[in-house]
Amino acid sequence: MLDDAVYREFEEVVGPDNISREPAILDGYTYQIVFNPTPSPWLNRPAAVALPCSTEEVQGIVKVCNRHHVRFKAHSTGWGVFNAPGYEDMIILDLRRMNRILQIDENNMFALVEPYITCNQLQAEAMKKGLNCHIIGAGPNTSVLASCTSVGGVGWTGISMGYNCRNVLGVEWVLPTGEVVRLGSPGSGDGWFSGDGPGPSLRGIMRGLFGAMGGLGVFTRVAVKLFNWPGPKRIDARGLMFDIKAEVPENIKLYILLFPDMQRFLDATYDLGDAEIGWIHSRNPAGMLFTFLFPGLMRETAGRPAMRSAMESIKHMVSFGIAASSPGELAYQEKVVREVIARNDGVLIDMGKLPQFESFMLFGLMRSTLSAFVFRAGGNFASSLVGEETTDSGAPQVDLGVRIKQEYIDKGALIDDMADTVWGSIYENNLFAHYESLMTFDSRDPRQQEWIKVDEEVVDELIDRKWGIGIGLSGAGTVVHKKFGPHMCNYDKWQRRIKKALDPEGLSDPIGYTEPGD
Amino acid sequence: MALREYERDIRGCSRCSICKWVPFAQIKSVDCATVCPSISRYNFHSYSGGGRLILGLSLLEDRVELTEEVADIIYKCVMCGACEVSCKIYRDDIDVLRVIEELRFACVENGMMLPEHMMMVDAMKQEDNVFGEPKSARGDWAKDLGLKDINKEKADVLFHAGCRLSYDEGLRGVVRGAASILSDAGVDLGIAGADEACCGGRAFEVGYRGELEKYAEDFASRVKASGCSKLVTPCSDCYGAFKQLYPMVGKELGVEVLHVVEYVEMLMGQGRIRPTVKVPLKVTYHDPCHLGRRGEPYREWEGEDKLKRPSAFKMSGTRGVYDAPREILSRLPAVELVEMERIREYAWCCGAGGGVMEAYPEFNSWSANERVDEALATGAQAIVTACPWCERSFTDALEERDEDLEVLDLMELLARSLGSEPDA
Amino acid sequence: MSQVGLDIVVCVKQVPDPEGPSSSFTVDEENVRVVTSGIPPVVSPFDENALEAALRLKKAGGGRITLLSAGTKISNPVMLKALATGADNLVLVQDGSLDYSGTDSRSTAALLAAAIGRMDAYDLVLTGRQAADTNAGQVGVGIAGFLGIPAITFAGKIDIAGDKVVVERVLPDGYEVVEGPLPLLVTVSHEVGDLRYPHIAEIKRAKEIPVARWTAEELGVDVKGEKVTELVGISAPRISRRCELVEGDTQREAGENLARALRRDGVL
Amino acid sequence: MMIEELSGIVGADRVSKEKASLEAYASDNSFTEGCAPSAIVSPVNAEQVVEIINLAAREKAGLVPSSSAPPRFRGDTVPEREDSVVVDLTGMDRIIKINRRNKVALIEPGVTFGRLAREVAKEGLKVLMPLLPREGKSVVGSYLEREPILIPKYHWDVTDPLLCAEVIFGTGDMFRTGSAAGPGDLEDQWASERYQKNPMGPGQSDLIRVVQGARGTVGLVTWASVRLEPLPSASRTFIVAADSFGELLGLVYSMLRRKLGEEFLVLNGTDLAAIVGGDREEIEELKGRLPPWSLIYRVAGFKYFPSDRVSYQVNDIGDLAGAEGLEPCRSLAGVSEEDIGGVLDGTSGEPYWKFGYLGGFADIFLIATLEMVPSFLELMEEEAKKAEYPSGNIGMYVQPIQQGRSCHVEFTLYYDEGDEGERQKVRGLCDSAIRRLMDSGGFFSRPFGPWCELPFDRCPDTAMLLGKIGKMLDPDGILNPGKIPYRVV
Repeated sequence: MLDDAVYREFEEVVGPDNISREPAILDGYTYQIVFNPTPSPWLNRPAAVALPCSTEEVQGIVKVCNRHHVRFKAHSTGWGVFNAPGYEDMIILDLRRMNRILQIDENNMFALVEPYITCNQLQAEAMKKGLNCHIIGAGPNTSVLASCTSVGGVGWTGISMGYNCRNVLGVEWVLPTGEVVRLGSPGSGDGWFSGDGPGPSLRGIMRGLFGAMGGLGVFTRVAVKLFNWPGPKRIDARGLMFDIKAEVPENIKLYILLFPDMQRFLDATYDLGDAEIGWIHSRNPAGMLFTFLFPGLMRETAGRPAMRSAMESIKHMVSFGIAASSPGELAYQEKVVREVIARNDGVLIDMGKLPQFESFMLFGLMRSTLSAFVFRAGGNFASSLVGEETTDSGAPQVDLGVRIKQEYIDKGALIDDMADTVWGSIYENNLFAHYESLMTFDSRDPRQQEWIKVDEEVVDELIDRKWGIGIGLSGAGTVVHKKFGPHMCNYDKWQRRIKKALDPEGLSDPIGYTEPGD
Repeated sequence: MALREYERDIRGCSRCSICKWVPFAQIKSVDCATVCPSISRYNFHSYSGGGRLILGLSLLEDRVELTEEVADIIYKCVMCGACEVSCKIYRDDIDVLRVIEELRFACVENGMMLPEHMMMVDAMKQEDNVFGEPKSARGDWAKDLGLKDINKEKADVLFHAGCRLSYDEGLRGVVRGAASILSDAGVDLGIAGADEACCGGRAFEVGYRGELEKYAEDFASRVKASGCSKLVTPCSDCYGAFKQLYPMVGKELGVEVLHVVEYVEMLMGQGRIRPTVKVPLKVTYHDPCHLGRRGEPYREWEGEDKLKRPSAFKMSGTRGVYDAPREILSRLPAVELVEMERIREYAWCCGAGGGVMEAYPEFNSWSANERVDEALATGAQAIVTACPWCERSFTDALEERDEDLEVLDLMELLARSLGSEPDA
Repeated sequence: MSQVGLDIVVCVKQVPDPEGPSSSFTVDEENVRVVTSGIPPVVSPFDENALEAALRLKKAGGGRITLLSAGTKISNPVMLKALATGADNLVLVQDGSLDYSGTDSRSTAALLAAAIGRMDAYDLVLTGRQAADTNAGQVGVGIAGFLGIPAITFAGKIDIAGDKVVVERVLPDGYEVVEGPLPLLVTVSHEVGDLRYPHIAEIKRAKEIPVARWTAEELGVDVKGEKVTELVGISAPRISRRCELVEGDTQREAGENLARALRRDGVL
Repeated sequence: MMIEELSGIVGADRVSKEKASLEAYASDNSFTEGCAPSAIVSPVNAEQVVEIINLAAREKAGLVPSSSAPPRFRGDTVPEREDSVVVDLTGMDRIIKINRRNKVALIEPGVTFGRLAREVAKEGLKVLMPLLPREGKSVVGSYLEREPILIPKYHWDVTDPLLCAEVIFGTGDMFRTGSAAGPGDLEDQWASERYQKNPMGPGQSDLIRVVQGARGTVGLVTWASVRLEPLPSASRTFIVAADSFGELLGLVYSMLRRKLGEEFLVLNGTDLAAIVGGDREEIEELKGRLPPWSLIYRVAGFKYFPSDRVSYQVNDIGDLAGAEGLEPCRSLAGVSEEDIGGVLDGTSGEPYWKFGYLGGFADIFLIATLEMVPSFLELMEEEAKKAEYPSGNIGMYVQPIQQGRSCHVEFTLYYDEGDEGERQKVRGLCDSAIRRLMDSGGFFSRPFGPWCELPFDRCPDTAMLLGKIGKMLDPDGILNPGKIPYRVV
C-alpha cells in the first residue's frame, strides 16, 4: 500500500482520473501468462497504476518516486511477464495515453513516436508516405518504441529492414533519477535524425541485445528508421484473416521456398544474402504453420505416420518476398531467386498463382498478422531462443532445440507440433540470423506447465557445448544474468554497475534488468 | 456464479490486447486503429475486453470484491462486441462477450446494479418499454398508416417497431417510412400496436437475464399466436435480441426474423421496390453493432474444450448483416457511398449500447462523437445507419456541434429515393 | 405526537426478485436452499407496501421514516432506491452470521427488535405481512413480541387519529377496522398500494442519507441462540408428464376406456 | 618514471623515450594544443595492454592510444597531460581471421586499410572504406572514430562496419562485445560456425557503442570483427554534375531510399579537384573546369547475373535523374571513370591527399539531414567572406550515412602550409563557423580538436549521464584524459 500522502502527490501529477489504486484495476496489471514460468497467472499486485500523458508527467511521477523511495516500471502495450511489477508497493506507468506519431520525416526516412504507437499504426501511416517500418515477430499490436528501446524482438522483414534495436535514432529518456535525457542530435535541439553522441553513444547504455525491460527508467520518445515502401498508400482488403481478399500490388511477389535439407537451406540463405535481394525472409517449418493455422487438423492427424512424413519433407520451408521499386528491379530479383533455388535444389512456389492464399500471406508477413496464431493451438506459448549469430551457427542449435523439445512432446507436456517449430529470419541481408524455437501448450492443463524446463535444458546444453547463447528464460533479469554472465565476460557485472550509476536506489523495477551493484 | 463456467476462457487470456484494436489487416490509420470505446475512453486495462476477463478471474478467486467501484468498471462498456471479433480471429477458446455478460449478471444477482438501470427495468415492468412511457401509446406511431392489427387479423409479416421507434418522436419518419415501404411493396404487414412489448434485450445487456427470459417467453407466445411467417424489425437492437439473445436463453421464435434492411434488399431483388428518384448525396454507412457482429445468429455448442469448437459455432461476428444495407445503398440513384475506416465487423460503436446511454450519457456522447469525426473525415454529407439507437446518438452528438452532417436511417433515405418521404 | 410527526420504522427485507421467471429459481435439495440466477435482489413487495404506507403517513402528518434491514449482504442500490422514495434514515444490520441457514423467523425478529430498541425513538413499526421468499409472515408479530408492544396484522389502510392508529385489517371476505395505541407494530398488505417510483435524481440524492451500520454482536443478540427452528428439507414439486393413448374400437368404447383410465389414476 | 615498469611489461625495446618520437605526438595536423607524452609503449597483445592499464591506474598516469601511422589529425592522439604515455598499437597488426562465407574479418588495431583491402580481395571481399584513408590508417581506429564509409546502404547502424570487439576498459577488465562475448573463446566460437557477427549485447547493454566515439577514453580495443561485403563482378561508375547541392538533393534522396548504387558521395569541385588533381596548379586548373558539385556513385553486380543488376540500376537511376533534369555521365571534364574509381576504392597517396593542394588544411565536420546541407554551405560561405578567406578554397564533402537518414558534412579549409597568418585566419574561421553551424542545427556528434567541449555544452543532460558512465568505465580517468569532457556529477 502507498501512503495516502504519497498517492496524492502522484495524483497531482496526472490528475485523479489517471491514477488508480482500485484492486480490480490493479489486477489488470498483475495478470500475465505469457513467459510466466509459474502456474499462477498472478504476479505482484502493484500499489497504483498511473496513466501519464506527457514526458513531463512521467518525469513528475519518477520524481515523486525518488522523493519517497517508491519503485516504478513503465510499459507500453503491456504484453508478457516482463511488464508485471517485480514488487508490490510499486507504481506502474501505463503509457497508453502517450499515443502520438509526432513526425514522419519522408525524405530522411524516420518516424518519431511516443510509447503507445503500435507497429500497425506506424506502418499504416508510413505507407501513405511511401515508407514502411520493421514489425517485430511479437506482432503488429506491439509498441514501436518498446521494440526499439526496451525489449527484444525480431521480425520477418529483417532481411530488408533490419533489427529494431539497430534502427534507433534519437531517444528521449526519463532516467531512473528523474532527469530527462535526449540521446543524440535531439539532445542538442538538432532534430531527431541521430541517436549517437556527441562522443560515446549512450544507446549502448540504454539497451543491448535486449532492452532493460523497464529497469532503466522510462523511454518517452524514439525516432526509428523507416524504409522504402514501393507499394500503394494503402492496401484495401476485405475480410479479417483467412478470408482476406486484397489486390497484391504488381511489384510485390511472395514465394514459398522448400529445401530438401538443412544444408541447402543454409546455402541458399547465404546466396540470397549475398545477392542483396528480398524484402521478407522467414523460415517457417510446416509443422509450425499447420499447428498455428489449423490446430484442429493437427490435433487429429499429428500422430499419423503419413502426416508426419509429409510434413517432415517440407519442414525446411521459407517464406520469401520481394517488393521492388521498378519493373527492372522486380525482374532482376525474381531471376535471382529462381536461380538460387535452382542451384540449391529447392522448390519455388509462386504465391501469385494462389491468389487467395497470397492475400492472407501478404498481410501475415508484411504486417505480422500471423504472430498471434501462436496462441491458437493451446492458448499459450513460449520460446527458447537458440541462436543469434551466423546463419550457419543456427543449424546444430535447431537440432538441439528440437531434440529437447521432442522429449517433452512425448510425455504430453507440450502440444505436438512436429517439434521443429524453429522460425527465424536473417537480418540486414544476412549479417546474422535469428532462430527461435516455439513451443505451444495449454497452461491451464496441469501437465503442460513445464516449458521453462525446456528452456533451461536448451540453455544449459548450449553453454556446455559452447555453442552459443540461447536467450531463453525470458531473456533478462538477474537469474538469467547469473547463469550467462560467467560464460560471457561477466557482462552482468557491468550491468549491475550501469544500474548503480543510473539508479543507485534501484527504483526502476530491477526485476527484468538487474540490481545495482559493483 | 455462472462466471465460473467461463474460467477456462478467462485463464486463456494472454493479455495480448488484440481486443483493443481493429483487426490488424484493417488498420488504415493511426487515429482509427482502436475499436473498443471503453478502453479508449477510460484507459486502464480493466476497461478492455481482456481486462474484463482478468477482472472476472479476480472475482472468481476472491481477489477483489464486487463493490460499486467494480460495478462501475463493469458497466462502462457498450457491449458492442468488437473486442470479441478481434480476439476470435486468433482464439477459438475465449468468449469475451459472454464473460462480459456474466459480469453483469453477477452485478445484478449481487445487487450491484446501477440506479439508472434499475429504473429502466422498473419502467419495463410497468409499461413494457424501456422509457416508462404509457403502454397505451405504443402504437401511436402507426396512426393513419392503415396497417393491420395483428391482434385482430392475421398477417404474413409481423412488424416490430421496438421501444425507441415507438416512442422517439424525432424518429417517427424512420418507422413510418419503413412500414410504408413494406406495405407499399405489397407486403401483408401487421403490427401489435399497444400490445407490442419490449424485446428485453436492453435489460439483458445490463445484467437482468431473467427479464429477457420473461420477455422472450412472452414474445414467443405472441408470435406463435399471430400466425405470421416472418418477424421484421427496423430496430437493430431488437434484431440482435431476437437473433442472438433469445436463442442463447433457449427461446426460439419459430419464424424467420429479418431486419428491415434484409427484407428490403430481398424485395428489391424481386423488383418489388424500385427506387428511382435521384438523391444526390454522398453518404457513409454506420454498421449498427446489433445488426452486425451482435446480430450474428447464436449457435449453442455443447462441447467441453473450446479449443476443439468447430468454427461454425464460434461467434466471430462475420455472420452479421453487413452486405444488405450496402446493397440497398448501391441501388439508390445518385447516392454515393464512401466508407469509413472502421466498418462491418470492426465498426466503431455509437456508444448507446450496454446500458451506457442510460447510465453514462457523457460516455455515450464521447463514443458517438468519435464516430461522427470518422464520418466527417470521409467527406460524406450524411451518416446513414439502420438502428434508431445509433441515429439518436449521432443526432444528439451533432446537436452540440456545428457540422454539416445529416443523420439518416437507411429507410429514410430509401423513402426519399422512392419519392415517398412520409411526414414524421 | 401527531403534531411533531411520528417516528416510523419500516423493516425491509431484501429478497430475490419474486417476479423473475421460474427458470431463475432452482431448488438445491442437497444444501437445502433455493438458488437464484439472472435476477436482482429487491425489497420484498409487501415491505414496499409498508414503506408506501409510511410515506403516506409522513405526508399526512409529517414525521421521520427509518428503514431497517438485516442480512449478510445488503445491496446498496436496492436500499438507495427505497430511501429515495422519501425515507430519512437507513439502519443496516449486516453480519456474516445472518445468512439463509443461520436465521429463522424468531431470531430475525429478535435481531430487528433489538435494533429498533436501540433507536432514539420509535412510534410505529411497519413490516410487510410476509416476505416474498419464505412467506412465513412471522417476523412482524415476533418483533412486537420482543419489543412488548401490540401488533395489528394485514393492514390494508393505516390512519392516525389523535394518539391512536386506525387500521383497516384485510380479511378474506372484506375488512375490519382495528384501533391500536402507539407505539405499535403493523404488518402491511398490498391493499395499501404500490410503492411509488423515485426519480433518478432522487436516487442520486439519496446517497447523502445517513446510514447506520450495526452488527448482531453490537446489538447483543445471539442469533444462533435465538434460532429455534431448523429447515430440514426442501423440494420442488415434481411435475411429470406421461402420455398414454386411450384406444377403443368405437368412440363409445374409447370414451369408456378413458373414464376407466382416469379413475385408475385417481383423477376421477 | 613508469619506464621500468612498462619495460617489465612489454620489454625494453618496446618502450620509447626518444625525444623526437615523443615530440611527434605533441601536436598533430589540427589546432589541438597539447604536450609530448612521457613515453611511448608498444604492446603486442591484450595481456600487455591490461597490465599497462593497471599500471597507469596505480600511477594515475594518462594513456593515449594510437593505432595509425602518422600523419595524425583531429587531436585524438595529442596528450593533454605531461605524464601521459602513448600506447602505440600499430604493432598489434594481425589479421586474425577472414571468413568469406560470413563476410567478416577479425583484425587487430594495427591493421591498415591498405593491407586489409588487399588481403580480403583475395577472398572476393571488400573492406568498407572511408573516403581515401591514408595507407597507414588503422581500420579499427577509423571505425571507432565513426568515420563515414562510402557505401551508405551498408551503414545500417552507426556502429557499422564495426561488429564485435575485445576491449580493455580503464578498470583493467577485459571485455568482449556482441556475440564474441561467449560462450567459449574464439576457437570455440569458430568451431560452432560463429564468426563474431552479431554486434549487439551481451545482455542488456551494448558497450561497443560507448567505446565507439569515445576517442579512446573508456577502453582500448585489442581486436575487432568488421563487416565486409562482396567485391563486385561488374561495375560502372558515374558522375552527376550540378551547379548547386540543392539540385542534386532530389536524386540523392530517391537513390538512397531505394538503396540504388554502391559507393555514393557528393563532392564540390574543390574537393574533387584536390582528389584527382596532382599538384597545386593542376588542382587549381581542374577546379575551374569541374562542375561546382558532383554526385559520384558506382553501380555494381555480384555473383548472380551481375550485368543484369548493373543495367537495371543504371536504367532506374537514369529515370530518376531524368525526372530531376540531371544526367549521369561516365566521365566529366577530363575526369575519367578510372579517376573516379580511384576515389572510391583506394587509399590516399602519401602522406595524405588533403596536403596536395595547398599543403595545409583544417577540417570541420558534423552530421545533419541532407536537406539541411544547403543552408550550411551558405553559412560557411558567409563566414569565409567575413574572415576574408576565399570560399572557392573550401572543399565540401557530403557523405550520406545510416542509409540516408543523415549525412556527414565535411568542410576542408585548404590553406598555405607555410603561412602562419593564413593558419590563424583559418583557425578563427573554424571557430566562428563551428559555433554558427552548431547554432543552425549541425550536430557535432564527433567532437574534435580544440572545439571538443562545445557540443557537450549544448546537451548538459547527456553530458551528465556520460559523466556517470565515464566514471564507471574509467574510474581513474587515465584513458586519453580531456578528449571527452566527462563531467563528474
